[in-house]
Amino acid sequence: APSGAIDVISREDGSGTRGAFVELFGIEEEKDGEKVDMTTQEASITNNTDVMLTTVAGDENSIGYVSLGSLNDTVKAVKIDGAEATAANVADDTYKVARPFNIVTGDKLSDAAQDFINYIMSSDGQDIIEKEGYIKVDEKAEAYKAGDAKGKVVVMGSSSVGPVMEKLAEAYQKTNKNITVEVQVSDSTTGINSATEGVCDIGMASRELKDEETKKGVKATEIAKDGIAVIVNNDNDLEELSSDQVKSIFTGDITDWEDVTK
Amino acid sequence: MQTNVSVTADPAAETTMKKRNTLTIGDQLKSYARHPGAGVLAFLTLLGAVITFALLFFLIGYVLVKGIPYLNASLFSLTYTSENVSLLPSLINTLIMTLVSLAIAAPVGISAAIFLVEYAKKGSRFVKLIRITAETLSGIPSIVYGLFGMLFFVTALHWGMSLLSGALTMVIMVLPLIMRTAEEALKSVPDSYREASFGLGAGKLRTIFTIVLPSAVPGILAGVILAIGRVVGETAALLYTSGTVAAVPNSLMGSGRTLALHMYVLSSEGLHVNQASATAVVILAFVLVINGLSGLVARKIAKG
Amino acid sequence: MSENTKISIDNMNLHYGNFHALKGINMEIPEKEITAFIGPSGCGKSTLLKSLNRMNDLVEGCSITGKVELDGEDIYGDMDVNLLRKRVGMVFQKPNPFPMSIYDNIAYGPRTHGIRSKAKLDEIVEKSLRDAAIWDEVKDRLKKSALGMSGGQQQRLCIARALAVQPEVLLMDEPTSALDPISTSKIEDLAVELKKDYTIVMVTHNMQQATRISDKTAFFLLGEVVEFADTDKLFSMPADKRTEDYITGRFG
Amino acid sequence: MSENTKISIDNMNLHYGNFHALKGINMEIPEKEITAFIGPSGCGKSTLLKSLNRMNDLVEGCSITGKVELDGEDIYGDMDVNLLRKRVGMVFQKPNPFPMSIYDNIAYGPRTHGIRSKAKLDEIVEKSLRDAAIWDEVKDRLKKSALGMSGGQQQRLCIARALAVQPEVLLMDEPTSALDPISTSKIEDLAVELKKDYTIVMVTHNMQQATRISDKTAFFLLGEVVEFADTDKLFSMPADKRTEDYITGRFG
Amino acid sequence: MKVVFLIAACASVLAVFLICVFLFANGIPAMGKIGPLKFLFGTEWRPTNDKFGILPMIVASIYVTAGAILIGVPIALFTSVFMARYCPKKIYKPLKSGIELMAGVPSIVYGYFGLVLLVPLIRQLFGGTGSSMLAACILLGIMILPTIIGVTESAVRSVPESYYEGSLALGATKERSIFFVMLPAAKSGILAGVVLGIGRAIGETMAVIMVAGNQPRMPKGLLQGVRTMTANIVTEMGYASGLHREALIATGVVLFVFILIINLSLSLLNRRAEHAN
Ligand SMILES: Nc1ncnc2c1ncn2[C@@H]1O[C@H](COP(=O)(O)OP(=O)(O)OP(=O)(O)O)[C@@H](O)[C@H]1O
Ligand SMILES: Nc1ncnc2c1ncn2[C@@H]1O[C@H](COP(=O)(O)OP(=O)(O)OP(=O)(O)O)[C@@H](O)[C@H]1O
Ligand SMILES: [Mg+2]
Ligand SMILES: [Mg+2]
Ligand SMILES: O=P([O-])([O-])[O-]
Repeated sequence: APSGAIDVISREDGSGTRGAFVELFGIEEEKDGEKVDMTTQEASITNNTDVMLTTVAGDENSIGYVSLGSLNDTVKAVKIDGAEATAANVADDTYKVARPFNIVTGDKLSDAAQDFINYIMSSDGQDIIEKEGYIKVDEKAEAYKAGDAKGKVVVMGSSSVGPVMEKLAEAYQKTNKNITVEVQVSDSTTGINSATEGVCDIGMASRELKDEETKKGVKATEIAKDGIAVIVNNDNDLEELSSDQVKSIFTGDITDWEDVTK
Repeated sequence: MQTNVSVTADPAAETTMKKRNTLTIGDQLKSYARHPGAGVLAFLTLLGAVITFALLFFLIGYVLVKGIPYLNASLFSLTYTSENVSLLPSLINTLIMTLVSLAIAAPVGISAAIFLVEYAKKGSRFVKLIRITAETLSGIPSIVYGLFGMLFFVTALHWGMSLLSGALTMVIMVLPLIMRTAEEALKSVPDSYREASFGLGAGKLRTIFTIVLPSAVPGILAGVILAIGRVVGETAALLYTSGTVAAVPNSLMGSGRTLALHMYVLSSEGLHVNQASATAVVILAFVLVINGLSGLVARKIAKG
Repeated sequence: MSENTKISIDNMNLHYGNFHALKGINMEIPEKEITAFIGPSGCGKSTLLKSLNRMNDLVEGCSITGKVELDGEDIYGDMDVNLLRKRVGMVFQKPNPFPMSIYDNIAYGPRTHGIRSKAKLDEIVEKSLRDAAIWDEVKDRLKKSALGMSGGQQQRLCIARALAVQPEVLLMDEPTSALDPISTSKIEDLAVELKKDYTIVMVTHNMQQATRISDKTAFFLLGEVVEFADTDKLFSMPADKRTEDYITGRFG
Repeated sequence: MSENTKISIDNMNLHYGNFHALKGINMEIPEKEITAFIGPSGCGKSTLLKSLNRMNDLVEGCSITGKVELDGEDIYGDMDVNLLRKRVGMVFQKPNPFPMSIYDNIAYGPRTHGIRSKAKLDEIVEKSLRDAAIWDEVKDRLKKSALGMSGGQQQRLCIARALAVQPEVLLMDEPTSALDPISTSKIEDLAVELKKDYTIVMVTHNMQQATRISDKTAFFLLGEVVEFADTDKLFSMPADKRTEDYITGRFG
Repeated sequence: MKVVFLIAACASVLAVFLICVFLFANGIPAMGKIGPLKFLFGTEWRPTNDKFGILPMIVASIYVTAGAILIGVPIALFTSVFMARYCPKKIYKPLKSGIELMAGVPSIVYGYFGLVLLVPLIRQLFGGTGSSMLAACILLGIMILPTIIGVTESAVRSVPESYYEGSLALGATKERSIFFVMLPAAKSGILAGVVLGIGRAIGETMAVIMVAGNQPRMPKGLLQGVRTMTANIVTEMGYASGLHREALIATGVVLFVFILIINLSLSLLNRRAEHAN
């Protein structure tokens, strides 16, 4: 087992990944009726999955978390309460750490955009989502039937949703040659705002919408679920953590690996 | 001691004689031993240069070692797919972005510098205002440019995420850089050149364009090259203005990602890190080529 | 104003900021003659010379009152300043060739005034360089940079450059101060030659030079013109005690 | 080498790249006298002068063969070049004051050579400025920038600056070419005064000046020393036809 | 034509004006809502709990920029002296294009360079995570090199050679002539370079966030992580909404005011130096 201080790496405040992680491990406390994120102030913060991976891959003492879709063998995902972080385990609820991928639409949706959404929610679309390592939201969807819409669909937003959206768009444009789909990747908030302001047809968000956002007349539709893996360095011989341990580490109650292994 | 000197030098003796006025390294070291202060300064100068170029060497080495193994033909496919993650469209977009933003920023920046140096009264309020605003602009972080560009060009002007929105954002960003360096370059042109030209009856404009500007080209070019560097390397500001579509748009009003953005998008989710490293190599090569070309252009201009 | 006056200066005052550099200057510079300005260092010779083609306009904080007329026209009035400077050419105290080839240095003026023809330019360049007594030294390296020449060569190049626009008046600020006697006497001969067609005003620290070539001489002291008279008269029978002291070296 | 030789030049050749600028120069410059270099423009006067304190080392492609000795020591040998230049000071053709205050311009040299005491520096500054005949003009603005002065004033400042390090030899490249007669004669007087303690080598285009103050004169032509002799003799009975032609102005 | 030049000169004023309007319109109300004092001097930044104190970020930005200047300026100054006065002709061209290339390397490449080489190095030498203020200072110090070198070198080059010769002729060494005559003569150009460098350092984001650790608490030491104002904006802008987003833009306002202050004081300094002449 490693020894020494634990280097906690977390995502930025408000990040969908962090939101889900904090909620599911109970790293938040109720205070005056509001939920307070209790992540330790000592945690290094990054807003970039690759930086998270590179840092954990380089630092033996570190621990962090990434989207299941981005997990690779430069780091090691630990089991949580005995469950391995796999898409199957998320789908059947044995692995509980997951968050939604949403698309955001305004009230005036073009036919083309509607057609693309139909595709995403069809069995064809859902299969692609599964193939890319994310979790379907609709097991019993029907196959896609092409409509007669034409034109361009602009999809904008979350960089976490981006890669799978790109796959969806490519497959869709093969079946429906009349429509071009443009995927703009930035971040969830930009996606939501752009959809609100009509800069794009479909926004992408890797978090739930805030009330003040839905008030402006957009609605979110969940198209997939994304598991979140807790990762440590490959040289760390730790295989498993309990959710309480994860919570203690991320709230700063445990600061040394020695205290984890005993 | 009335020496009327004979002048004929023996050419043979001459050729065999050693050139006397070159300092060998030994002489130099001896001189530094006599003047330790000078020796220290010389050492620091050399040390500074060694550090800079060692860093450069490591940086380039790092990029090449990480990137070259992953350079392959599919990275240069005509169109981008999520399989080949081709960088060719981004490369072309980068070229367009650089050209468009410089085509606007360079004339504006140089003209502004001309105004400040050749027309404005030295030390006038207006000059100070412009200088301070320019310096302020140069200190604004690129993310703020990005947000501004998004709210102003993309949303308020309804240009959407487009190369034009991105390019204009870049113009604002590099303008102070070009202005400041051009101003310095113009100031360093000796006044005697201007006097001579005016004395021949040349007007202000002619003096500026035929005498002052050509003498200032190297300095101005340094600024332009820095500006190119910033445009090519920019991500934060372009993410929100030019967008990240991985294709060459039909017009400036379409969205497209530059190489740096391409690299950013590829790496951010940790999915195509190797291709991102390869992209870094291409960016370096791109910058090298652009710098080389602008050097050529400058020489052309300086010559006439 | 007498018949043959080219430039007439009427109660002219010049300040650099608060410094009163020229005080109540009155002078009539005759056409097609050589007028010399002499006087100790800092007395304002260069300053007055520069006012004659408005080169002082470039100096910040420089203010001028009074009148300067060229052929009866007020040069600080409506006149186009570039045309004025074409008509009133100038050679400076410090040689200031442009950082271009020797050829381009000379051709710059003519080009400025619209001459484009290669043949014509070639002709002007050769003639100007010959007139400035430097043609033989540079004819084989016309395309080389002018900055690689010796001080004396550079100054003669500048004279050639001024001649190339064929001015009516030629202002020279100690034009031979960087030259050896041979080039100097060539330039002096040239000046005498040129005065057939041109009006020449020359600042010089060399009284012999003034005596040798000038028709009229003005003696300056502390921003004033102490005496302005025919050169012969000024040097033989100075009207003012200060002039006498100065020219006999009993001064300072 | 005669007893009182300060600088001895022995078969010295200098090339700028392929251009043979100085050809087989032999010369013995006597101590505590004034030696003048005369000759037409471009003949190599400045070049030889600069070789005496190794300022030509800076020119790329300049190569020197032969020997130059200062007090019998080879200056192109082991000698520390900075010390050489302290001992052999220089005043240039174009005035080149530093962009600092007048005071700092003068104090720069002494400070370079280790003088820190304010009182001592004040003294040196005043003395040097007085010696260069410019003290009265600048004493009230010692803290002002030296760049605001007139050409003549600048040159005298540069002379003062050179004097401030108390050199043994003073090289002057047409030091008075930008000066009026009064300052010139002051400088000439000063030179005569200084030769009690210093060796002076001076390039001049002014033969009168050479006659007035120099003890020996060297006449240069096309990179060669045509004649080097006592000034009286050289101007009264030149041994070489070319010298005669030159000094009588029958030349070129 | 003068008018054309004038209009061009006004372009930057216009741009600053527009940016001001946008920044202030979005940022000032947020400051009001949070309370200006709480915002500027609060030491806690917990957006999910509506705590928006940016003092830690302000302090971090100052530290990191100062560190970068301390590291970068001397190296850059010496390098530009080397380039202008020492560099052998033969290797000048490649070195020069090397520096230009350095200016063209995108920040994220610097970021990865720092993340992969610098951070582990610091971790091994000094312990800790390596993602630290020190890493940020060094990385920024490197990144501002080409900017400063470019401007300073041309400033040094534009000093008339006659100054150099005049100094040598007084028996000063090459080094004394360069450092005590030429550099002072190039002062305004050098200062311009440093200001550009400060601008680049304080405004840099993409690289800093990869190596600085980004903890939003008061800086604790060279080897501990810090979050600069720019990092604060960039990291959280992506997900922020509502007041959180406005607070980030308000951070931009503070940054902007900062840069104004730096520029004003530097131009004051410059003017004083000019007066002294
Ligand atoms: N641009 C300027 N600003 C302020 N004062 C100046 C300026 N130019 C010259 N002066 C001052 O005006 C006076 C006259 O200068 P000017 O150059 O006309 O003298 P000069 O007679 O030509 O002297 P010299 O023979 O040394 O060239 C001097 O005292 C000088 O210091
Ligand atoms: N740096 C240099 N590179 C090449 N040639 C040079 C250089 N300096 C001088 N020359 C040439 O060497 C010759 C002698 O120049 P030098 O300056 O010594 O002449 P000079 O006798 O001082 O003339 P002047 O009276 O005009 O100052 C000239 O032909 C000149 O063109
Ligand atoms: Mg004058
Ligand atoms: Mg000479
Ligand atoms: O981190 P994002 O999913 O908002 O790009």
